[in-house]
Amino acid sequence: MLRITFTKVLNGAKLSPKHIYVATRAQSGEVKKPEKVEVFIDDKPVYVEPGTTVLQAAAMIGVEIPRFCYHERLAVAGNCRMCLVEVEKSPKPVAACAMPVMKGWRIKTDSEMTRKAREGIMEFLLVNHPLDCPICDQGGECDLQDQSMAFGSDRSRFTDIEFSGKRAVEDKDIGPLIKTIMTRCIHCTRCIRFASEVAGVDDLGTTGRGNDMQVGTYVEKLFMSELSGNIIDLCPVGALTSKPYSFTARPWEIRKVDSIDVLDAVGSNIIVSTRTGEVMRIVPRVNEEINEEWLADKSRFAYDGLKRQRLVTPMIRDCNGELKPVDWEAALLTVAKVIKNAGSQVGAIAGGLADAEVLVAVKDLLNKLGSEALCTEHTFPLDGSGTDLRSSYLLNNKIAGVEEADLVLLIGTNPRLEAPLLNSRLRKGWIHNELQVALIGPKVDLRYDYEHLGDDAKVLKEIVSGRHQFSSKLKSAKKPLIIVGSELLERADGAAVLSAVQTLAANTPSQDKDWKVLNILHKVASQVAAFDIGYTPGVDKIREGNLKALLLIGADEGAIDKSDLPQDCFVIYQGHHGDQGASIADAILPGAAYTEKQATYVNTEGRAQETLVAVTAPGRAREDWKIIRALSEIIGAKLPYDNLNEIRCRLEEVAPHLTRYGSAEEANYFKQAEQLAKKIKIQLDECTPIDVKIKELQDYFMTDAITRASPTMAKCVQAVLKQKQSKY
Amino acid sequence: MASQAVKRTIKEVKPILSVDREEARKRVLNLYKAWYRQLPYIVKAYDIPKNVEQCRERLREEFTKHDHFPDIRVIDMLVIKGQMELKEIVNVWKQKGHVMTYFKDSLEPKPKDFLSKFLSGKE
Amino acid sequence: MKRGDWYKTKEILLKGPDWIVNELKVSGLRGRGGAGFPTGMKWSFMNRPSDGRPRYLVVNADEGEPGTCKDREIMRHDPHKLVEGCLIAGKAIGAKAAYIYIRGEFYNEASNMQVAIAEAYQAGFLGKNACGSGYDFDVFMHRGAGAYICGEETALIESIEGKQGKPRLKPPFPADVGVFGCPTTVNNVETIAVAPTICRRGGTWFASFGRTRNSGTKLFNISGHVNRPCTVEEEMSIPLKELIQKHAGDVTGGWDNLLAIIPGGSSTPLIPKKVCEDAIMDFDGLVACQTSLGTAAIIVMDKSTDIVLAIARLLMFYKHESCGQCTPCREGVPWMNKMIYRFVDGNAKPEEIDMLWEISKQVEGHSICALADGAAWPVQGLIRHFRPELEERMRKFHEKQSASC
Amino acid sequence: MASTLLRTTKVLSKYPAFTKLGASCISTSAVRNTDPQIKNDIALLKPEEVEHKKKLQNYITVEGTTDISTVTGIPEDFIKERRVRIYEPAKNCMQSGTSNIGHWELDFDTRERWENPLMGWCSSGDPLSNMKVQFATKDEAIDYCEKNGWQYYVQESKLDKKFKPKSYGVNFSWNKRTRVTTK
Repeated sequence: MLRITFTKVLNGAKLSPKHIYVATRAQSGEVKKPEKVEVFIDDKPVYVEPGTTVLQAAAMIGVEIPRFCYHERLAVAGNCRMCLVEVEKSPKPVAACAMPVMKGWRIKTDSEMTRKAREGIMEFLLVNHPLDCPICDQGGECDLQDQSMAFGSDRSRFTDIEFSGKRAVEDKDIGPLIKTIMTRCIHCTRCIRFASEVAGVDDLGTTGRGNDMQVGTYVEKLFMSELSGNIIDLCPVGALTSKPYSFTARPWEIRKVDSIDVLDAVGSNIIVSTRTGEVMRIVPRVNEEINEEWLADKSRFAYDGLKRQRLVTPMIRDCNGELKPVDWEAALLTVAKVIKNAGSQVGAIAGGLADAEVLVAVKDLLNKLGSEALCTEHTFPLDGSGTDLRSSYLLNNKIAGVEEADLVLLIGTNPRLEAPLLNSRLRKGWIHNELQVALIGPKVDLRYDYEHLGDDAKVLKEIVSGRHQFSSKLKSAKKPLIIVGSELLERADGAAVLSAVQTLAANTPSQDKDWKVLNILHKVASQVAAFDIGYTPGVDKIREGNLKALLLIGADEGAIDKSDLPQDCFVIYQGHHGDQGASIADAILPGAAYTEKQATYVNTEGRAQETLVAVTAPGRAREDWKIIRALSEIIGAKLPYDNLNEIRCRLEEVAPHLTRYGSAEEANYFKQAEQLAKKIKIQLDECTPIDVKIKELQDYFMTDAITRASPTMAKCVQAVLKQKQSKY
Repeated sequence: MASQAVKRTIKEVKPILSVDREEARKRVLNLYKAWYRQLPYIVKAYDIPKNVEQCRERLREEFTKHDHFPDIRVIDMLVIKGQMELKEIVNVWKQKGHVMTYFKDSLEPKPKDFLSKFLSGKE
Repeated sequence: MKRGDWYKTKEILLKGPDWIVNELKVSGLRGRGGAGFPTGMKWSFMNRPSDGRPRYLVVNADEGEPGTCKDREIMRHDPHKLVEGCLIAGKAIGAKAAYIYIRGEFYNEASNMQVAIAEAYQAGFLGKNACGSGYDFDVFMHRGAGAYICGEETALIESIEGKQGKPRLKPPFPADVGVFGCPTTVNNVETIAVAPTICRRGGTWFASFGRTRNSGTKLFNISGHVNRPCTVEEEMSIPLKELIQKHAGDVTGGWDNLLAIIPGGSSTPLIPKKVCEDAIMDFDGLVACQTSLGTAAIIVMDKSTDIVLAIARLLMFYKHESCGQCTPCREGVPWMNKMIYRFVDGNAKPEEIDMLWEISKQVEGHSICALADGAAWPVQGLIRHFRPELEERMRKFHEKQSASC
Repeated sequence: MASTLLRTTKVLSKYPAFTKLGASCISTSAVRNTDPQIKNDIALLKPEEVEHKKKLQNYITVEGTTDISTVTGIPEDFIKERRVRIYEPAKNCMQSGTSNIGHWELDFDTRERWENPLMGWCSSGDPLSNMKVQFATKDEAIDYCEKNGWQYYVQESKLDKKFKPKSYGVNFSWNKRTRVTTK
């Protein structure tokens, strides 16, 4: 603590080292680009690109100008007037957020005039803001509180409170996720801009004028967006707060743990807020390369599923066919006996939420026992390049790269609901970069305009052969992207589809040498890691294998049934939720959910990231890889790792990129993949239309064991269905 | 963990007590002697179930455990701490139990291997 | 036609935009909408080379300022002057079309305008090859929906685009990004209507009226406590007293019965009688009196007026018409309104007068558009000139209250 | 700490305390031109002790990395096998202030917490759970961990954003999709 104060004092109180770094970078850049203009902020010179706003220029040298309406990821509105600053020789203060700097301007961010203006605005904002901070959920992380402390007047002179009181506004009902207390609204319009720009749902707006202006949906309706939770973060006051989180915790009493979201394959960075061993809420954490500052609703609100339907103790099915709780020793001994007897006739299926550590542990164990029946629940074509070459199952061009594209062809995917944050990137490109989008697959609502090429596999074939009208567009594009949904590749003719798109991608030229046209979008978090480690996609091996023991690692999607297995096959379920997998199991080993373990996940772009322990696993549940490790010792095939470091070393041995956290490993064998693809024998099935499972918003909320256990998600589905019936 | 490789560097630092190794050595020996001489009185004063010989053995063990430090300042700090410890014991500011914590035999051993840690829920 | 409209319009058009702009510059015409920006200069901003975007002329006929009714006269009785003005101004700035944004309440005026436009089209003055000059020009009417704020140029642009009439920040100025994102000039009706005459008679002729920098003629609306409320066209820089006595038949009950005058529409600060004596009605003359010419709508108040209530009513108007976009105006004006209504009764403490002054200063100049300024100035004028009156009322109120207790 | 050091110095010096005044003391008092003030701690020292004291003001050289893990007094159980994370905290997405970011932090992994049955507060058996230390740079944090002999890993920061000038004008653009339609 002392250390940071000291450095801050040294650097002139406001300048943290990061800011200095930026400033020096801006100055060194100036040498190369002479067109930069020089302005002075509080008499400190700064060189900026022309068109930079005053606020941005000030940020470069670490001077923060207060703001309410301005948000760096939204359009400039300039209506809160909090950012007024004095510019020398200008009679009026100017709004820093919207005013581009002019050469030689001398901006004063702490002059008498500036301070007076801020104080005035603060006073006006507080005139009609209720003094309910003690019961307000935003209290403690409220911009209005912070800024009134820093810039407001030290006393109130609102004498009219004795005569007429404050404005009161009726609360709106905009769904089960967002609680509105509209009296607190300061009309910054951030939520409106978010809805129309990022979410693409023009539902929010203002009605009325003057003091009677209200923010809301024009008619009473649900805010139908998969990104709706972000307006809670954006709201600088407590007007929009989280409904599930309301009145449960305060920001100063929660602990924040940085982690990774695993409910889709994007791998959004999150902060898990906990108190007394309970997850209180999940908010996004900035990662410019993945989720920017946003988070999808499922990831944000499904946390209450972590407290329900949990498996908290090992269980064994007794002679009556009922699952009975036992202790770990008994459970491990029983399971070990079964596996030992099974010998090499043991298989494993990895579900969508399995982490890389448990995947590698299970693989090592089964390999030691002489079995190769390691499968993933979600399938992927094995023919052609299959999963041998990383480039054929990754979102090769990275999530952030989507923004730069000028033409995107989506095949058999609904990115809006399969990967909402990828879709928000697409929309960003569509808005700011004139991105054109085309889609093969069912006509779904992506919240931006796209060319619908049909839902036929025939269309794909035509495009590949260059006969389709779209082919010329694809050829002439500077930075084309093809994004293929993993679901499409799960079809029987998936290999043919993959080979078709591989050929197409290879024939599509791009101007940038490092640009990668082919991209696969996965739906579950574990898939890429499983392929990297060497799991076989699909459960065919299990069906054929005549197994005596089957280990389900969180496999809950019903890919396999009791009827697919031999009569005497002993099913062991290891996972955290009592879902489909647990119901067919003969033994249950309770594992930890993603907030309860330090584990590695690889997202769809091949980026390894790790979750951290936010709370400890409930009951007798243990971290997954440790269960396997303990089991292995009892079986007598002891795995050679005892702690996290050691298993991470093992991961590194298997695939070095799995421990290079944060960075996405490039995959570059496109040529080879394409050549392999040519050897494919399966024909493209032109009769079956290309389909996606998740078409509409109500399908989005409940897709895995955690979300199915979440009451909030159930409410969302209900609300969406109800909204569908409404006439608005 | 590659970044955790040991870097060989020579630094200029402020000294704590000693200005060179020889002086630090002297201080350590002084401390050792002081402890050594006090041990019979300690055994008597606290009435611990150990004899002087056992205590001396333990003392020696404690000192040799820390015999490898290259940094004079660390040695100095250990000497200071040792001195404080000695003073607390000699002045009977501690109680019998405190003294006995030097001998770990009353402690229940914690599980060491993976499986027992797993089953006991410690891991 | 009888009134000299459309006379030699073709010749004017053929002289080219540079000539027109130059004439306007010579004439020294300043915008008649209230701010008084030199029109010639405004038009010359549009002279930059085109970047592919069309340009537009927007005529601001959303005359909502209380006390002002000059544009209405023009549109009601002389719509062709405006239509012709549109054509000439359009030529000067190279516009593709003109939008006349007319106030929703002006139903008859809108009808008249529409007829005039239709007539002009039929006569070949507008449309393709307007007046035979080879210049294509269209004029469209757009009726507002009754919001005062839409008289602000950027709000007006928003309104034409079909959005809520909420002012934009400047920059970008309309000359760069205006209606539909294209370069636009927004002018008042009177400014446009006077342009053909200037072009016909020459800028120097127009400049011969009035003082330098305040040249030309102007429509003055005189309303309130005068014997003959009227709208007259007069030379600029006419003394206020002369204007009222000559055209409006003096203040009711004689000049000595005068209490105060609001010289330029409701948004300008009032001036008491002693200042009125030698006020000169032009831009600079009124600035010297700490007020401004505005739209030259003179509101005369005699001694029977409850001056505080009058200003309070004005504030009520601004409170009602504030668009609610930016904070100072949305929150500050209703607050001032609440306070001043208490001042009407005297239910306040004398310190609150200073507070009101300060609040009005915080509102002024901190908002996106000038509406907040317009709301702050009347209050400032009141406090500046009638502070004793306010204090007296408070004293009486508290006396009465303590007596009743 | 300072007083402890002084005391220890005295304990260690076995010499009786009779010495002359230190040279430096005389000179300062002479300048002041008042009664000579005698500083006890220096006045009673022997010349070689004065010499030692002077040396202590200077620097000594030490080789290799500093390892203070033995002197911090943290029980081994609490740090063995624990990993320290060094990271750059991101801006709180709920707030727009930036004063509390722009530094590096370290913290330990989370261990079990439970609700205190008496008061309902959060309890923990881990004294290091509140150890959140801030550093100006990543290297400082790494040095600190090395000095303490902790196992650490660095979580790379992904906070650098490509700079793009903001423009208010694009809201009204005539041919771009940035045009704002809702208010």
